[in-house]
Amino acid sequence: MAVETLERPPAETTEAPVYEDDARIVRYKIRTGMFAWMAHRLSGIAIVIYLILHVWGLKALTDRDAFNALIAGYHAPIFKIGEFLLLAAVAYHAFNGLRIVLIDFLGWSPKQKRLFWTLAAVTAAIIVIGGYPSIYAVVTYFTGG
Amino acid sequence: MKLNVKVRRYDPESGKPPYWATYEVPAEPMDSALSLLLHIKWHLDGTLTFRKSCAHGICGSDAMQINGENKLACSVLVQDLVKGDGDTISFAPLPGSPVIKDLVIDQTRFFEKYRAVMPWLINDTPPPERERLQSPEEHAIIEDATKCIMCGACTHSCPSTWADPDYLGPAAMLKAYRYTFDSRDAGSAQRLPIVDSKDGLWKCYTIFNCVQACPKEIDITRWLSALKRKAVTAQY
Amino acid sequence: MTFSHDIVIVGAGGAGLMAALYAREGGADVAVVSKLHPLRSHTGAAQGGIGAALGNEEEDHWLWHAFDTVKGSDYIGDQDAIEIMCQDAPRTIVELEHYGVPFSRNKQGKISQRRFGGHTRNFGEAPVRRACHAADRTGHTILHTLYDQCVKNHVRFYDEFQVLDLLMTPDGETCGVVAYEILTGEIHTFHAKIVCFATGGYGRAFKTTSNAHAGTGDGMAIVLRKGLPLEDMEFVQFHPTGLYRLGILITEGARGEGGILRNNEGERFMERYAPTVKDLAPRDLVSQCIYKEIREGRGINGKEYVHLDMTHVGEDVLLHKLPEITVFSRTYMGIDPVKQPIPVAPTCHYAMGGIPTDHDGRVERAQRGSTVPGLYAVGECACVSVHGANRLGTNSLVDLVVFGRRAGIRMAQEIQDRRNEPKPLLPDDPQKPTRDLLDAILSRTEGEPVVAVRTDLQQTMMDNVSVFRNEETLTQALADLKALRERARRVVVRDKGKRFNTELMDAVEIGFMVDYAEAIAAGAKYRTESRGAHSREDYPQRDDEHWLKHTLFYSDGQGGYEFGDKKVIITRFQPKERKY
Amino acid sequence: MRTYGTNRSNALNWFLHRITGTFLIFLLITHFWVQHYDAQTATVVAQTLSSEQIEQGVLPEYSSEARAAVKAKFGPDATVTPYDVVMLRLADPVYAVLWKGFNILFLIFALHHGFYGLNNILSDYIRNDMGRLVARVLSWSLALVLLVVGLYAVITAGWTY
Ligand SMILES: Cc1cc2nc3c(=O)[nH]c(=O)nc-3n(C[C@H](O)[C@H](O)[C@H](O)COP(=O)(O)OP(=O)(O)OC[C@H]3O[C@@H](n4cnc5c(N)ncnc54)[C@H](O)[C@@H]3O)c2cc1C
Ligand code: HEM
Ligand code: SF4
Ligand code: F3S
Ligand code: FES
Repeated sequence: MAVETLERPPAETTEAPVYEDDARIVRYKIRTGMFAWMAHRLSGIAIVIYLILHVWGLKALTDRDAFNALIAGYHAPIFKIGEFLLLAAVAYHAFNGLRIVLIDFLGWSPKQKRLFWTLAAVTAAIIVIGGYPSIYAVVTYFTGG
Repeated sequence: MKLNVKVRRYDPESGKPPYWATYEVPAEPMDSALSLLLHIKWHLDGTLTFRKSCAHGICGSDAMQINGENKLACSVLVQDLVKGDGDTISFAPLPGSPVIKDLVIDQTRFFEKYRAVMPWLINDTPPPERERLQSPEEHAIIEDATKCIMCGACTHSCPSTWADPDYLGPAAMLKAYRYTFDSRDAGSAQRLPIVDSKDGLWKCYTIFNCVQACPKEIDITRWLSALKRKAVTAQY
Repeated sequence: MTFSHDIVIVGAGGAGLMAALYAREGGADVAVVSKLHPLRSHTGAAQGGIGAALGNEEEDHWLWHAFDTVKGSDYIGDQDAIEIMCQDAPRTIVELEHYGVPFSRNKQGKISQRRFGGHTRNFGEAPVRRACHAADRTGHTILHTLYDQCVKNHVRFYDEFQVLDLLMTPDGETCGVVAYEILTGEIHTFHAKIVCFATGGYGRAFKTTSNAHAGTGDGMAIVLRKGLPLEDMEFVQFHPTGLYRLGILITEGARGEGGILRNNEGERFMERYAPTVKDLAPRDLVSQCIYKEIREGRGINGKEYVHLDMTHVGEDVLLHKLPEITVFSRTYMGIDPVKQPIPVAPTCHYAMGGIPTDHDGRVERAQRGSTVPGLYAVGECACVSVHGANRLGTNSLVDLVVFGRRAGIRMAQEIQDRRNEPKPLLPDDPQKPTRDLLDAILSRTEGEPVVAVRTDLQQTMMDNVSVFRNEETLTQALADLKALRERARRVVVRDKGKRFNTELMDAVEIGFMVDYAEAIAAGAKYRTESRGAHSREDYPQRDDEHWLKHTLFYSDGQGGYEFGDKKVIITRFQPKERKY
Repeated sequence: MRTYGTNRSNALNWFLHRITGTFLIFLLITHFWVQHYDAQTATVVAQTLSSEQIEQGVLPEYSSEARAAVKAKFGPDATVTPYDVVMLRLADPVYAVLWKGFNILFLIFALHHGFYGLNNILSDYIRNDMGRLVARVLSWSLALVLLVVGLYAVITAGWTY
């Protein structure tokens, strides 16, 4: 004989809430976690775009001249800078991805801030060392060395 | 000292769009942020509206955005917000829910999500004569999560909720954790499918804004990760 | 709008939710109307524990618990009710555990228990571990678990609806309430067979209090305005250890875990006043002792506080058993209790008095048995009376859950019995008095703001009606209240809108506050003895010959009032001198 | 009241996303090393060409190791273009299979990981179910096209040398 109160008209409030389209992105103080995520998301998108172009470019692999021309194109200064940015994006994305995996799989959440700074340092080192050739090439090109 | 208190005001009845109002409020370093609002309400402008009750961080009424971050107004002191005389403190409603008036938000959706995760102990075996036993170790697994006061600071600080209002959000899923990992609970089979869905766990991108905002210093992400692992292993 | 339910429960704290849950499980259609969202209720603030003779840690017996409660009440608690409470407590707490309350556990996996003021073994021999707890957030975990269960059982919640009036038929039968929906500013009628008040305490009438801003005693005032009495209002509990100036509570559990009170000489002064239980003496005594120390110049730095010393109990205990109060001290006082003593002073904490009820929560209009049809009250706003002149720590939560449960079961039964009867008819235009009241406030443009009246009310209550009282201060208080009543009727609000107008509700609440403050002051003046928390300097002795009775306060709402008496029920424990 | 969480489990996809991510770290390191830094096999060298040079068909200069290796493989007259350096790796049948296997794996992982991630983002910011469906279909179609293109390129590479 229990009464089903759920069948009565809704009454949390008599005024039904209206959900305007709330802002999707909100101004909020940026701390490590949110920075890490924003950068991860942006780098992820950047790499996907690169991936699309890159795989599309692979079509040239079947044609000697086309492939050579493609690679030559990659040696323009603008592409050298792009190459560096790609490295930075990938290195950051990879290491932050690792951080996320460690947090989710090994429960390292209490150490997340330390983890962030440690991996940031490693990432910076890799970007500097790995990116040196590209930067060197661009710099010598512009300084006419 | 004297502070400039900036408050995000909005009264839909007035037909005016939201605006920032600034009040000059006397304050001591050890005053809570809530006492600034009370001063305005009582002495400067009675129309300023916000929720409050316990005044010491246990009822969860007065979560709001203070200086750009979600906090409980009664649990944060002036000295932790400003350096000195003439500085500015800003108050805005929690972001990501409709505003009813000034700092008061509509929490209907927040509590709908709470209800969605079956936030109660599920155990159909007849209870024993006395209490169900639970070792201190088993209790420790959920203790942190039981501190939650449902203030909403976390869910409204999560960029994933701002982007997708249907995301269950940290507060609701922490409740799911609290019951799923309770050694007395036998409801995983019912509760996990709810959090293991497009609205659930997988929209947590370990952003940690929730942990940063939580006035009870609950390591929410840690418990959500545990719930994620449980959801994954439950698939096999 | 008119909402119709079998049972309408006003207030969603521990008492309201407990009643709702059991009434719902008994099959009734239950609505809970609360001015705060249920989880914001002040039950969430209860820290230290809930007492029950579970005997998980050491031998214990419900009769010992009953004895302690009777003695704590200074022999004015009704012993039949106390026996029911202490006998029912263990099973009720086990039920709470089954509902999922995450109690702290001992090594055997049972509910952990600790010492608390006034709780003793074998009729007063030594402190006993009786307070079941969840660290120092016992009330919070109970409140949340009960809410979870109510949601599960589809109890209907009307959140942020403030009840302003009780509806009765001309024959004095309860038929509903009138509530103001804070979100929309609309007035609604709730039509019901049974109304149950669970609106909590009134601490906000005092300047220093551990109670929430919402603790404005609305339920008591509403009932009083209907010509019904309030019982034993003179007994106001001051908790000994509120944070200095703020009044935020430091649970008695702190002393249960070994904390010591010291004066400016570093002396453990409670040893002098209560040699057996020392710092774990009941609250009335400790608060009075603290005030005596302060008056005799032994307050710290000549100020009005003493020290609660936790430095010897160790960081481990503080962080694991008393985490919340450790955080409070750090946040609000900038003090680390591991290293420094905490500045504390008595703070207004609990209403022993309230709406008189029987063991099942049924409200009585005069003598025992004179129940008001369809009206119930439970929790702090009610007076069963199990706390008498002084409540023991942990006994309030027990009161809420035991009598909340009993009322819930009883209400469901009553609905069953009356299922073929229609609801009593609503009066014509039931909302009129409420609408008039609100319109009067909203249309006023000249007058004082609410805060002026409230501040003066809190000040006079604090100065004249707190731990020590005498003829002179009480006369002063009553005179002040007379003036305040007039002022409260002329307050003006700036917010004239309909939407979430909390200022308007503040203005209504100040009217309530004056009404029950008068009951407190008048009751204190009437009772010319000292008993429990009621300490008259001009009548320092307990006077069983004249005053071993309850007082019932009736008011005409215009400053005129009268008293009735009610017998105290004594079963096993004859009144004795109270020594600790 | 809206109902939440009524869809089927997403746990496996989420888990795979992390697994592919973790594998990608190793795959990427190898990929980058071979393409950029290994003196013998790097198709990409740290040399910048101006646009005129590119128009004139100038090709980057390879390291002496790379040149020696190409000449050793394809005879002393062989020119050393990026294409030849790639083919160097594919000429040895054993290595060719290994490299092709590697690249196929890399391709699949990167595409799954990248497009799953992209879908996450899209479903965050697109709120209606129809929009989400359209975005999902479009993005996975693109992924499929890329998979075909990529597989074709990787598998057929070296056949015509
Ligand atoms: C800081 C503190 C610590 C405590 N610690 C302990 C302890 O350790 N052990 C113990 O036993 N006791 C303790 N107590 C006492 C105990 O917590 C309270 O007595 C008890 O919680 C009161 O519960 P309640 O359900 O009666 O009221 P509350 O929990 O106060 O709830 C009142 C409800 O009524 C509603 N309400 C009020 N007015 C209206 C209205 N006009 N219309 C609609 N709704 C209304 C409110 O919204 C609220 O939901 C403590 C009290 C305090 C203040
Ligand atoms: C190098 C090793 C990589 C690792 C360890 C890695 C790890 C991760 C992880 C763990 C996520 C999930 C983030 C989240 O859900 O919060 C992620 C997201 C993503 N990854 Fe990767 N990834 C790697 C490489 C790549 C590559 C090569 C691409 C591009 C093709 C890519 C594109 C993306 C995209 C688009 C997202 C979605 C971002 C988001 O949801 O915010 N990742 N990555
Ligand atoms: S988890 Fe923390 S922030 Fe979130 S609702 Fe609970 S207490 Fe508030
Ligand atoms: S901020 Fe949001 S994304 Fe996860 S870690 Fe917290 S819920
Ligand atoms: S007022 Fe209760 S949490 Fe701040």
